[in-house]
Amino acid sequence: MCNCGSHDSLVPQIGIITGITQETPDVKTFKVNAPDGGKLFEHMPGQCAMVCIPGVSEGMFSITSSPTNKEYQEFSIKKCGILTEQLHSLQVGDEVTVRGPYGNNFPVETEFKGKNLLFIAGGIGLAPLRSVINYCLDNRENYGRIDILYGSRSADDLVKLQEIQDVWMKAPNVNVYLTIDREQEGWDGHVGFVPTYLKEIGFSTDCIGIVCGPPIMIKFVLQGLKEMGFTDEQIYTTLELRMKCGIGKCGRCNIGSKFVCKDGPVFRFDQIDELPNEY
Amino acid sequence: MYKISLDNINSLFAAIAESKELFLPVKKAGQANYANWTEDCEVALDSLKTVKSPKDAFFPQFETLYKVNRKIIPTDASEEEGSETLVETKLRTKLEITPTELKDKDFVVFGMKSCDVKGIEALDKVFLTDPVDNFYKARREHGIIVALACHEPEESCFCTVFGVDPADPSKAKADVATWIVDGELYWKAISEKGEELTKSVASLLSDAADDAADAEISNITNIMTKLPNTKLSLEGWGEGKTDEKFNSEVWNELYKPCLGCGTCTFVCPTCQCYDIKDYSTKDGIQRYRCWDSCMYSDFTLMAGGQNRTSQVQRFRQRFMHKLVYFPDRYGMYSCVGCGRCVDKCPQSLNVVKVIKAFENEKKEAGANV
Amino acid sequence: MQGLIDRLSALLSDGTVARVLGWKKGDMPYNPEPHMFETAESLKDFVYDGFCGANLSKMMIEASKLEGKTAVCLKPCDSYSFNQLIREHRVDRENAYIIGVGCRGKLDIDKARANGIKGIEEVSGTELDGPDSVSFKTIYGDKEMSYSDLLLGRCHVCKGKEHMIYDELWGESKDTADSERFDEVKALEAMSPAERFEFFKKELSKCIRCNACRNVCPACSCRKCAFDNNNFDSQQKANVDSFEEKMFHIIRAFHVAGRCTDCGECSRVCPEGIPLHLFNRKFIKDIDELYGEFQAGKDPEAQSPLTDYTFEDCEPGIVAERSNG
Amino acid sequence: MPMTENGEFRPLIVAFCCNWCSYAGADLAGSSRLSYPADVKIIRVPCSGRVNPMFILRAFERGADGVIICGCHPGDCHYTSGNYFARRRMTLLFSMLDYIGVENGRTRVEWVSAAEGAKFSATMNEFVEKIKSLGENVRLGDLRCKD
Repeated sequence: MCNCGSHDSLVPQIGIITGITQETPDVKTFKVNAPDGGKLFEHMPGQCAMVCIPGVSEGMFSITSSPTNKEYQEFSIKKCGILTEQLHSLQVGDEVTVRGPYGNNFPVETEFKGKNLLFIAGGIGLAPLRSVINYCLDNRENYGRIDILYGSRSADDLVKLQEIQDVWMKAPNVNVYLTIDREQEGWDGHVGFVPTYLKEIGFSTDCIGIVCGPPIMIKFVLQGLKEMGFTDEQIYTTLELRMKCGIGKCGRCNIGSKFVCKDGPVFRFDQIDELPNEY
Repeated sequence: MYKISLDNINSLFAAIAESKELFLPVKKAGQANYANWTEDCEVALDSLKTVKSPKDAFFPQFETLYKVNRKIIPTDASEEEGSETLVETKLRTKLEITPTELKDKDFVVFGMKSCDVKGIEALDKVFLTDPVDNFYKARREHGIIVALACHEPEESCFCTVFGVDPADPSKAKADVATWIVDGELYWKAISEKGEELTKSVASLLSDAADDAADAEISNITNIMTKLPNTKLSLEGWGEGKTDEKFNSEVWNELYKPCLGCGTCTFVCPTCQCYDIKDYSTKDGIQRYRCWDSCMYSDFTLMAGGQNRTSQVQRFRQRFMHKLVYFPDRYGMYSCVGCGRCVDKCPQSLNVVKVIKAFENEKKEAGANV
Repeated sequence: MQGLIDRLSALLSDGTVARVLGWKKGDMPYNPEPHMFETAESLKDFVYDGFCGANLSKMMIEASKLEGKTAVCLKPCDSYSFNQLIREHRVDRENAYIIGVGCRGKLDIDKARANGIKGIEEVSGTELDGPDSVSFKTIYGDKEMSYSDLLLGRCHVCKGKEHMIYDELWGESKDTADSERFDEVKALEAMSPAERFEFFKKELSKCIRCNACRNVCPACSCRKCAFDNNNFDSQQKANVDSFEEKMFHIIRAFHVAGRCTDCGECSRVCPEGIPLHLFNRKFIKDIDELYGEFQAGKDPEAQSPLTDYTFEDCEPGIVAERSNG
Repeated sequence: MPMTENGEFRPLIVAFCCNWCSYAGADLAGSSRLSYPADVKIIRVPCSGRVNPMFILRAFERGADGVIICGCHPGDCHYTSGNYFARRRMTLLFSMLDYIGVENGRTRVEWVSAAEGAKFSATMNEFVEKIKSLGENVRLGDLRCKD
């Protein structure tokens, strides 16, 4: 499952930061390579990895680059705690430790195949979905129509805006809808919360919904989708809890009989419904 | 079956310790805990329950996983060479990881009770499922378990509820089963590892009748039936009982005295939650693993909040995990009825009281219908 | 005990209090648990006997936040803790109705176990007005022990039978002290530094870092403990037989110095039987000797010695002078 | 154990110096060319009252052989009373360390004013000698720091 050295799954490999992009005032995207230049490991869209600055802390981050990227892995990280603050102070050439990939992935090769896909993301919630979106775009023939609804607090907080405009918007049979929470000078796009915009657009139910964002957004998007006729079996999301081991043993992310780090982070909503309400 | 007189038992320990580490109940400052045997230690084979369970032998409370050396080095000097003005030297962090060696020496855990052996089975389920925990696996491979029958079980014992036989350790997944009867230790190898160990100390053992422990076995079995907690019923617990139990009102009353300390989790033979943390020394960083408790308020705390914010949720999690989630996932209860939490909880809460509280609720509900 | 239950019942029924904080019968004869009783009917499970050692004053911090008054049963020594909590503005006096319950010392079941008593089925003679000996019915035969041999360590240095604060009293109390409070500390002080070091090393190496001592301590009422703060290098959960345990227990005792009422809960709850009160009592002894006698919790208005000073205080060098004679 | 070339023990001393008096005193010692051993590592704190007992224990844990706290003379505190509180706290803490068996010579409090460069230098020389006679701190260190 993970290939972090043969010693033990808890012993990481060294990753070298080969590129840093400032996405928004508090989000940076880090390119990570193995010290010899290659990729650290192969992963599937939706999987995560434990990134650590020794002496500071270790944290689980979703891999935001697509597996079709053969050169490096990317992590989009928002500054919000001790570890992430330190990560933001790193420079190109610095080393971190990485172990993974952990968890399950979006069923891009099974359930998603041949289907229309609707991605709904809020803020940094785009990070795990970007991996799926790029995977689907790189295997365009396998998927139907792709709709992407992405919202953020302000225009400055839209992650990966350049890529959205240059690649996603120009890709065939892809519709991108952007929105920001409040009016802002220089923004002539839509203004309003994601769930409201969702209802305004009114997607048809012939697709699979993939949602990621802050819990409150997920809650209202889910409501919206259901009103539009979506069923639980049609909607996917990724969960996030505190994790330490990443391999379903340390007990933190245990909900019911599931471990979010090992059995998740990707869940279909009917699976979430079966879990005790503790996430 | 073999035997050795208890008067002579120290020579047995010395013989084992010659080639292997020997881990057994030792009394220190008034309390019996598993520790390494030394010639001058006070062995406490007669202690029914050590304070901590022997799970330390396979899953120690603290262990270093790996060391990281962090070198801060300046970038290529050539970039700065020749410049007249002071150039800010850029520093880079280079890391070097040295994993801790896995256990490669045999060791013996002597005097484990049947319930504790069963506890190791529960740990196996967690640590030996994919991805395997190699630190644990190495210890399991090198560990030899000598189990000892429970001479006089106490009122806090309820292992029979979970299918453990305290009288006959040869039924447990141990390597050697032993009994203490009238000043003699009776010895029966039950696995290949056990046979080998027996061979290595054979000169100290003498032959004994195969039925030498039978009277003791029936005696213990008889005592067990008299103990109050062995009549506990697990009806309503186990696989698939999540919804029924999770949403019960009983938790809201039951948890109240809970201090949120980690006593129950740390004395428990099956609790396996851990934390991974850094320890910085001047020579580098040691990344270590230590036991953690789901009862602690920071167990699930994240930068953006957490999912189990109240003590009632944490309390419920511990018992749901032991009695419902664990059976759901691994097909066995994560409680072996050793009764340590019954003895040690500062507020006299424990798994027995939890099970009984739900029984009472059912009775009351039944009466109201 | 029935008298107490009747009184509590009346308090609940006439609306004087909304709930009663007391002890509930355990599933064994010696393990009652602290419990919040909300109805007169539920008081049928109320118990007050020799095994009700738990100090309920800390639970009043949470109870103070609830609607209406809470009746709380406090033993004489618990009332010191409650007073100290008032001093620290952690409980609301107005929201508490204090029943000062009598006490003739509380019992330690481990003392019975150490005496070879096991397989206990019934225990009698533990009630407040019971006899001087406690009888045990066990599956290994009947046993008897004197009440005083079963007392918790703290009861041998009882602070006295007076309640420091109460609304009404129930039952007779008895001063169970039969040794000097600082004897244990003095015995240690008389040892050589190396012997003292060995003593504490042996005791503290048993520590499993379960935090029971901290969580039960009425003086440890910080919302977030210094030892739970991972911004600061203190959150080391390791038990490593060397330093962390010493650090934890010294700092914990230091943080409660001048506020610790010597209620002895830390030693009572320690699963490894570490005599943790020896740390607190050392601070109390030093404070008494160097800054004048002070009993935390006696007077809710008194200034704690560590938030106070005089110009004439001794210099820290006194430690070496005293110790080296 | 850190040694000099001739095999002499070199202790590690941590000195917490208050910003207003003792740190200035150390400065004065320097500018007056009064020497004190390089084994003393000074940590500047705003006031001796800022010194948390945890700082002292952590210093010992990470390998210090002696810890000394220097502050303004009683009555001279920049914040009026910080050193009075520190005096009580340190007395009790040192007494506790003595009680658990740590040699009481390893801890010390000294009041050093900004004008007392000579006193600073003399105190440090004396303290280092004292620690040298006590030898390495083995009772209050963390084994993990000794690899």
